[in-house]
Amino acid sequence: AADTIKIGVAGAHSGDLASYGLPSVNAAKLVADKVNAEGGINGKQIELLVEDDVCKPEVATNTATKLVSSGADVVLGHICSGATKAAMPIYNNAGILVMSPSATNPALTKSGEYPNFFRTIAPDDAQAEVDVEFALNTLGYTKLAVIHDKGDYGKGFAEYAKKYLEESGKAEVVLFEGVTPGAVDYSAIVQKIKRSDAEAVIFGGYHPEASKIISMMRKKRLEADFISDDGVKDQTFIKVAGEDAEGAYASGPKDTTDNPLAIKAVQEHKETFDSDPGAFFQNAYAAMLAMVNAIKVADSTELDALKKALQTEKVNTPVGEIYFNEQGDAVGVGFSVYQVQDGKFVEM
Amino acid sequence: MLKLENVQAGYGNILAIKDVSLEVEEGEIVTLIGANGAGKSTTLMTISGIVRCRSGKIFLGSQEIHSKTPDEIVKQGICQVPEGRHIFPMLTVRENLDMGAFMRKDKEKMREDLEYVYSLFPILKERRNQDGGTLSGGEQQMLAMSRALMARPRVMLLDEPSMGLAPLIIKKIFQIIKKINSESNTTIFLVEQNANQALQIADRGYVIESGVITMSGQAASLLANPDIQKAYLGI
Amino acid sequence: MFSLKEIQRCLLLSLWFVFLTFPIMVIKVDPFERIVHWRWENILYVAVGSFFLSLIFRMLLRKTEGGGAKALGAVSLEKTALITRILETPKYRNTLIISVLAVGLVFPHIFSTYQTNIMITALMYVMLGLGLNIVVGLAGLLDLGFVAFYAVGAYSYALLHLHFDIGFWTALPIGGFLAAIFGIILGYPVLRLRGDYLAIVTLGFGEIIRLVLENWGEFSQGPSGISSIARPGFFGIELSLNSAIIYIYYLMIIAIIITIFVVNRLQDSRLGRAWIALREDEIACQAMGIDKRKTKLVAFSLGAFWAGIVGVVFAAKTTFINPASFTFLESAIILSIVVLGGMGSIVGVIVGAFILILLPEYLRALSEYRMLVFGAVMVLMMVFRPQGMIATIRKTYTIPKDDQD
Amino acid sequence: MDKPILEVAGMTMDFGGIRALDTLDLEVYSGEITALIGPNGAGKTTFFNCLTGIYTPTRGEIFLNPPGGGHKIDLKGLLPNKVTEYGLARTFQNIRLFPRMTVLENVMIGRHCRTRAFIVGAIFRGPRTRREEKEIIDMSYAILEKVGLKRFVNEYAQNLPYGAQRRLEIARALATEPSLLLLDEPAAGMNPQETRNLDELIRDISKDGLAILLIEHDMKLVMSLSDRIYVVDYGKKIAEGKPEEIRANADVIKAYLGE
Amino acid sequence: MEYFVELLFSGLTRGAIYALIALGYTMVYGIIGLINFAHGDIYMIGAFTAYLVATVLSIYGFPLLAIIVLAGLAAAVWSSAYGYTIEKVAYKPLRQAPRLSPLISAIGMSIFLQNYVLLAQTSDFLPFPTLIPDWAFMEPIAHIISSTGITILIVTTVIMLLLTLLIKYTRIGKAMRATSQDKTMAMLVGINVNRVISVTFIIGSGLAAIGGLLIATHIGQINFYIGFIAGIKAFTAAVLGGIGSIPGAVLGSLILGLTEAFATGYISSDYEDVFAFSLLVLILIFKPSGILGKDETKKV
Ligand SMILES: Nc1ncnc2c1ncn2[C@@H]1O[C@H](COP(=O)(O)OP(=O)(O)OP(=O)(O)O)[C@@H](O)[C@H]1O
Ligand SMILES: Nc1ncnc2c1ncn2[C@@H]1O[C@H](COP(=O)(O)OP(=O)(O)OP(=O)(O)O)[C@@H](O)[C@H]1O
Ligand SMILES: [Mg+2]
Ligand SMILES: [Mg+2]
Repeated sequence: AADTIKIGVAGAHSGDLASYGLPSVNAAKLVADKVNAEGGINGKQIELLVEDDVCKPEVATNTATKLVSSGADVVLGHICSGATKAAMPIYNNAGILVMSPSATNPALTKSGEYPNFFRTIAPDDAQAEVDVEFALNTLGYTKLAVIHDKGDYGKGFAEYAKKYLEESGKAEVVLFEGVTPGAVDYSAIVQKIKRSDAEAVIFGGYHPEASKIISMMRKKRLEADFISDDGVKDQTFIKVAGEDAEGAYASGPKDTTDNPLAIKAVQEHKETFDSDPGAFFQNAYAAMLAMVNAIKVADSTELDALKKALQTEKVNTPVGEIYFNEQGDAVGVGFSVYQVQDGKFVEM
Repeated sequence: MLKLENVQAGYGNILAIKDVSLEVEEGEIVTLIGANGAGKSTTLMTISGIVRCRSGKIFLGSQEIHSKTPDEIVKQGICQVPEGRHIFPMLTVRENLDMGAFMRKDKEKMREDLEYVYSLFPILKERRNQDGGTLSGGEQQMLAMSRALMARPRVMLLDEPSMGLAPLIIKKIFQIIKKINSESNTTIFLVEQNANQALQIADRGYVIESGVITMSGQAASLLANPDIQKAYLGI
Repeated sequence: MFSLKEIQRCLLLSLWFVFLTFPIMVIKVDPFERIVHWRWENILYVAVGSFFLSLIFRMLLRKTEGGGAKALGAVSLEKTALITRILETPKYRNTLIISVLAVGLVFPHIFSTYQTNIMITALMYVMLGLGLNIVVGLAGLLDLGFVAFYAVGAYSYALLHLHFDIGFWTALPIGGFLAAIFGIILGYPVLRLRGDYLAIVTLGFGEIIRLVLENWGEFSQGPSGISSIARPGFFGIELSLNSAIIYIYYLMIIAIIITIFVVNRLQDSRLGRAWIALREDEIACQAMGIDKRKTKLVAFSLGAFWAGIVGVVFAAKTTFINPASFTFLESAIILSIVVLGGMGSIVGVIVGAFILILLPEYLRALSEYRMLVFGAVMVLMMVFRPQGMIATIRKTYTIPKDDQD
Repeated sequence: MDKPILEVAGMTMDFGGIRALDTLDLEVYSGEITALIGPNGAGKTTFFNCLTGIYTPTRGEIFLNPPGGGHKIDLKGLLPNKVTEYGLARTFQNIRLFPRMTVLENVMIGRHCRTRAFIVGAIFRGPRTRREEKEIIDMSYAILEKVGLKRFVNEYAQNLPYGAQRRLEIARALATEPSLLLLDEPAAGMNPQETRNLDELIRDISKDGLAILLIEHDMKLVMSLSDRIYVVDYGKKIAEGKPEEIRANADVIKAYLGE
Repeated sequence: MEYFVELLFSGLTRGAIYALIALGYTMVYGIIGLINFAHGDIYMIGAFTAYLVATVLSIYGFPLLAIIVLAGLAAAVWSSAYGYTIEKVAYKPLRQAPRLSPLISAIGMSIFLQNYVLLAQTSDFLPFPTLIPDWAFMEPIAHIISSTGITILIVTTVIMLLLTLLIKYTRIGKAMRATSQDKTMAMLVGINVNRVISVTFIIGSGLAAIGGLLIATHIGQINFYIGFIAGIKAFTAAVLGGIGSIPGAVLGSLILGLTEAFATGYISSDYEDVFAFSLLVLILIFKPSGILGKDETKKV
C-alpha cells in the first residue's frame, strides 16, 4: 500500500511462551502510535499486523506467508530462533526486512543465509562471552557447572559458555547438563551439581527453571553462585525465587535505568497498559525505532535501501545508540552483568 | 404383581418388542416362550430398566416402574438372571455371590443363604476363591442362578437358566425354581428355550413372536396345544 | 419449546457454574504488591453465559439422544446421516468427488499464498490421519506416538540433505521406509500388549524419539534444529517461493489421491478384513487362522510408512525443522483427526483433518480465545457425534434377489 | 477301519491347583461324528482349547493325520492360527463372532487362511486377486445358504438372534475348509425346533466326509447324531462307546444323565 | 554413599509426587477404562485454587495453620467439583460411544482447561507460598530431603493405604469394582452406576487437589501448564504399576521417580526421560499388564 507503512509483528502471543512474545506487541503499539501522532513516516501512517506463531516452526511459516500476503513492508519478530529460521526464507523471497528483539541464535546473522535479518539483541555467543568473562575475571572462579533447559535458546547459550570456558584455559567445566523444563523436582540435578564441587553454576534458559533450580540449590544448602542470561534477567525471576534469588547474577542489555529513552519507554508502557513491561520489551522498542528511522532515511521500504540505512545511520534507542553491522547484529548495544540485591537487579 | 401394558422397546432404530402386554400374579410361575430373536430377553431387560421402555406401562404391584432406573427397580425387589450369565470375571465366586446380596443389610440371613446356595451347588463352594471369569460355562450358569438367589427377590426374572447345563443340573434348576416359589413365595417370570420343562413347572405361559404376544393361557393348555407342540416343544 | 422444569434446571446449572468458576474467574491476586482484585462482574458473565449455553446444550442433546440402547451397544446398517447417504449412492458420490477435486485444483489460483500454505498443512494432516487410520481405525491399535514416525521421516530428509545433499525425491521413499522400519522395530516386541498398554508404550516411544533428537546434538543439531532444507526439485528448475508452494500443493493433492486409492483398496481386501476382525476379537481371529502378530505388524508399519512420507514433505515445506514440532500434542491431534472424523472412514478423516487444522488458523480472528474455543469444539463434537463426523461405510454385498428363505 | 484323523494321548491340563484334564486319550475318525460329554466343569471346553492351541497342555500328545495322506502332524504347542491352517476349526461355547462386521464378512474371514492376497495384491488388485476375492465371496455365500442364514447376509453379526449367531459360528468355521470340526455346545440356547434343524445341518456337513467332534448337553441331539461318545468327569474319561452303550452305562447315568 | 542416599530420596520425593497424581488416574481408568487426560489439568486447577485462597488469606493475615487447612479444603472441594462436572459434561454422554471417543473428549477438555486458566488468570509463573515451613528438627538432613518432601512421602503412603481399604472392603469400593467389570450386571444387582462413577471422579479429583497443593508448595511456583507435563508422567507411572491397581500406581510412580533420579545422578539428566520411558517399554514387554496389574481373566 502506498499511503501506509505496514509493519508485521510476529511471535508467540498464545501458549506457554506467550509471556516472551506479548511485550514486543506492546512495544510496537507504543512506537507506532507515537510516530503516527507525529504525522507518520514521511507522511505515511504506520499500520501494525499482529500475528501469532506459538514459537512453532510450521506455524511460523503460515504466519510469515500471511504477513507477506497481507502486504507487510517490514516485520518485527519472530521471538524464537527456530520459528524465525523457518520464516526467514519466506520474507527473504518477498524482500522484506525482518528485525527480531529476541532471536539469539548466532547462525541467524553469522551464517549469511539470512541477508534480510537484523536483531537488537546480542547473539548467544556474545552473551555467553560476557557471562564467562565475568565469571572468570571478575569473580575468578575456576570450577563451573553449565546447566541449560534443553531449549533452543538455553542450550545454544550454554554450549557457547562451555566453549569459551574451555578455550580460556583458566577454568574447567565440571558439569554440563540439560534439565527437563517443567519437571516436578530438581533435587537430583542439584545434588549432582553439589557433588561436582562447582563454585558457580552458569545457567542457560528462562526464569521459571532458573528460579526452581536456585531455590532447590538453597534448599539443599548449596551456596554456589548462580550466573545466567537475559532470559532470566526478568522481575518475575526475583519475585518467584524471592529470598533465594539474592546474589544471583544475570546478563542483559546495558543498564537502561539512566538511559532517558529507556526511562521514557517504560513510562509510556506504564501509562498505556498500567503494568511493568515484560521480557524483551526494550529490545523490541529499539527495533521499532531502528526500522522506522531506516524507512524514514531511505524513504522507501525497499530492502537494500533499508539495509544501507541501518548499517550507516546511528539511532538512539533504549538499548543505546546503535547501528547494524554487515551481518545484521546491532553494534553499540552495551551488555553488562547484573546482580540481584535486595529484590533488584543492580548493574555490576 | 408384575404387569406390562403395550410395552415397546428396542435398540437404536430396531424395535425388538412392539406390543407386549402380560401379567404375573404374586406367587405365580409364568413362562415366556418364543423363537430366537422373538424378544424374550429384551422383554426382561425392559422390565429391569436396562433397555428403555419407549411406550406403554410397567407396574410392580400398584406403582409404575418403567421410568425408574435399574437400581431403583432392583430395590423394589425385582431381580434377574440375565442371558449370557454376566459373571463379574475378576471377582471370585464368593465375591460374585456377595454382589448378588448387594442390596441386603441382614448379615446373618445372608450367611445362611450363602450356605444354602453352597449346599445346592457344591462345586461353587469348592471353587469359592476362583475368579468367576475362569469358571466353565455351566459353573458360571450355576453361579448366576445362585447370585440371584442371594438377593432374595420378590420377583425373579430368569433368562434361560438351563442354558449350557448338564441334564442332571437342569433337573435340579427346575426343582430349585419350584422350591423357592413354593417356600419363600417368590414370583417367577421364566424365559426358556426348553419350553417343555418350563411349561411343566409353570402355572401359566405366554408366547411371543417377533416382538408381539400372540398367545397366552394355562401351562397345561399350552402344552396340549398342537401349534405350540409343533413350534416350540419339538414334538 | 422449553418446559418450566428445564428452565429451572438450567438456572440451577448456571448457579453451579458460578460456584465452580468462582476462585479462578473472580479472585485475582497480585502476590508481589499483595493486592486482591475481586472481579465480581465475572460472576454475571458466567451466570448468563452458562445459562444460555446449557439451554442450547439440552436442546442439542435432546436431538442426539433419540432413544438408544442404555446398556447394550446397538448398531444397525440403516442408521445413516445425510452425508453418509450421499456417499453411499454412487451418483451423488461421484458428483461430490468431482466438485471437490475441481475446487482443489483451482484453489491456489483463487486464494492467497497464505490460504494455499495452510491448505498444504491441512492436506499433510489428512495424509497423517489416513496413515494412522490404518493403525487405529482399521486394526484397532491405539497409537499415541504416531508423531515419532513423522519425525523419523522429517529428520531423515533433513539429515540426508545436510550431510549428503540428497534431494527430495530420493529422500521421499527413504524416509518412508526408514519410518516403516522403525515401526517394525517398535511393533515387534510391543504389539502383544493390550489396548491402552500399547497406547502408553507408543506414547513413550514417541517421547523417546523426540528427546533423543533434542539431546543428541552431534546427530541432530539438537533444539536449534536443521535449517535451509531444500524444497522439492522441479526437474532441476529453481522455483520462486510462491510457485514452489503451489507446486508442493499439487504434489500433496496427488499424494492424497494416491493415499485414498491405496487405503480404499486395502480396506476391502483380505488384509483389511483381517485388520477389522483383529480389532473385534483377537482370539476368534486366531481361531480363524489369522496370524495375529504379522497382521498387526503390517498395519503398524504401513501407518508408519505414511507418516514417514509426510515427514519428508513437512521438512521440505518448512525448510527448517526442530524437535519442537514433534511433541505428544501432535500425536494427540492426529489421533483426534481420526476419531473425530469417524474411525475407519476415509471421508471422515479428511473432514476431521480440515476441521482440526484449519480451525485454529481461522480462529486467529479470536486471537487469545483461539485455543479455548478449539478445546471446547473438540469436546462438543465428540459429545454430539460420538461415532465421529462420518460413520464408516462397510462394504455391503448384493445378493441374487430370487432366494428368500 | 482306517487310522484316526486325530489322536490324543494322555492329555493333561492343570490350572494352578485345579486339574482340568487328567491323562485323557481320544481318537476321532473321518466321516464320523464323535461326541464329548460330561458334567459341567468336566474339562470339555478346556480340551478344545488345548487342541486348538489356545492353551498348551501340561502333558500329552496331539497328532493329526492329514486326510489326504502324508505323515502325521504334531499339533502340540502350535499357535492357534497354525492349527487352523492344518485343518482344525472350532466354534466357541460363549459366542465369539466379530460383532460389528456383517454376517457375510464374518464368514469371509474364515477364508483368510486359505487365501493369499497381501499388500501388493490388495493395492493393485490383479486378476489373481480379483479371482480370489470372487471365490471368497461365492464360497462364503454358499456356506451361508447351507446353514440357512442367507437373509442376514448384510446384517451386523451382533444384531442376530442368539440361535442364528450359533449357526454363524459354524458357518465361519466351515469356511476354513476344516478336516476336523470342533463344535462346543452348538445347540445351547436353541429351542427344540431349531435344534432339529441343527441336527440336520450337522448331518449333512458330516456327509461331506469331514470329522466332527461335538460337545453338547442336549442328549436327544447327541444320541441321535453321534457314532461314538466319550464321557469325561473331573477331566478323566469314564466311558467310551456307542450311544446305546453310553445310555446304559451306570457310571454315566450316575455322574451325568440321571434317571 | 551419601550421594546415593541423596539421590534415593530425590527419587522417592519425585515418585511420591507422581503418585499423588497417578492415584487419581488409576481410579478413573479402573472404573470407566478412560485415559483421563484432563486429570493433570484438574490437578493444576487444584494448585491454582490453593494458590488463590492461600495468597488471599495470607494477605488478610490469617495464621499459617488456618491457611493450610482452608487452602487444602478449598482445593479439594473445587477440584472435586471440576472432576464431577467434567465427567457429566464430557464423558457421561459418551458411555455407549466407541472406546476412543471419550479419550478425544478428554484431550479437548485438557486443552480447554489450560486456556481457561491462562485467560482467567495469567500465562506468567506465579510464586506459590511456602505452606510447609522447614522444621527445625529436619535441619540435620535438610540437604537430603526437605520437610515438604517428607510430608509428600507420608501423605502419599497414607492415601494409598486408605484407598486400598476403601476399594477392598467398603460397600462403595465393592460397587466400584463391580461397575468396572460389567456395568449392565452392576445395575442388575442394584448398583447406581452413575453415582458410583461420579464418586470415583470426585475422589480422584480430590486427591489431585491435595497433590496440587503439596507439589506446588514443593516447586514454589505454578502456571497453567504444569498439569499437562506432570499428567503424562503420572499416567506413565500408573500404567507401569498396572493401571487400575492402587498400590500399583504408587509402586510405578516410585520406580519411575527413582529411575529418573539415578539416571540423572549417575548418567545424565539429558536422558532422564529417555530412561524413564525405556524402562516402561521394557517392563511392559516382560509384564504386559504392569507390575501389579491383573490380566483380565476372560475364559475362552
Ligand atoms: N444389542 C442389540 N442391538 C441390536 N439389536 C438387538 C440387540 N440385542 C437383540 N437385538 C435384536 O432384538 C431382537 C430380539 O432379541 P432378543 O435377544 O430379545 O431375542 P430372544 O427372544 O431373547 O432370542 P434368544 O432366544 O436368542 O435369546 C432380535 O431380532 C435381535 O436381533
Ligand atoms: N483359566 C482357568 N483357571 C482356573 N480354572 C479353570 C480355568 N479354565 C477352566 N478352569 C476350570 O477347569 C474346569 C474345566 O472347565 P471347562 O470349561 O473345560 O468345563 P466344561 O467341560 O467345558 O464345562 P461346561 O460343560 O460347563 O462348559 C472347570 O472346573 C473350570 O473351573
Ligand atoms: Mg434371549
Ligand atoms: Mg464348556
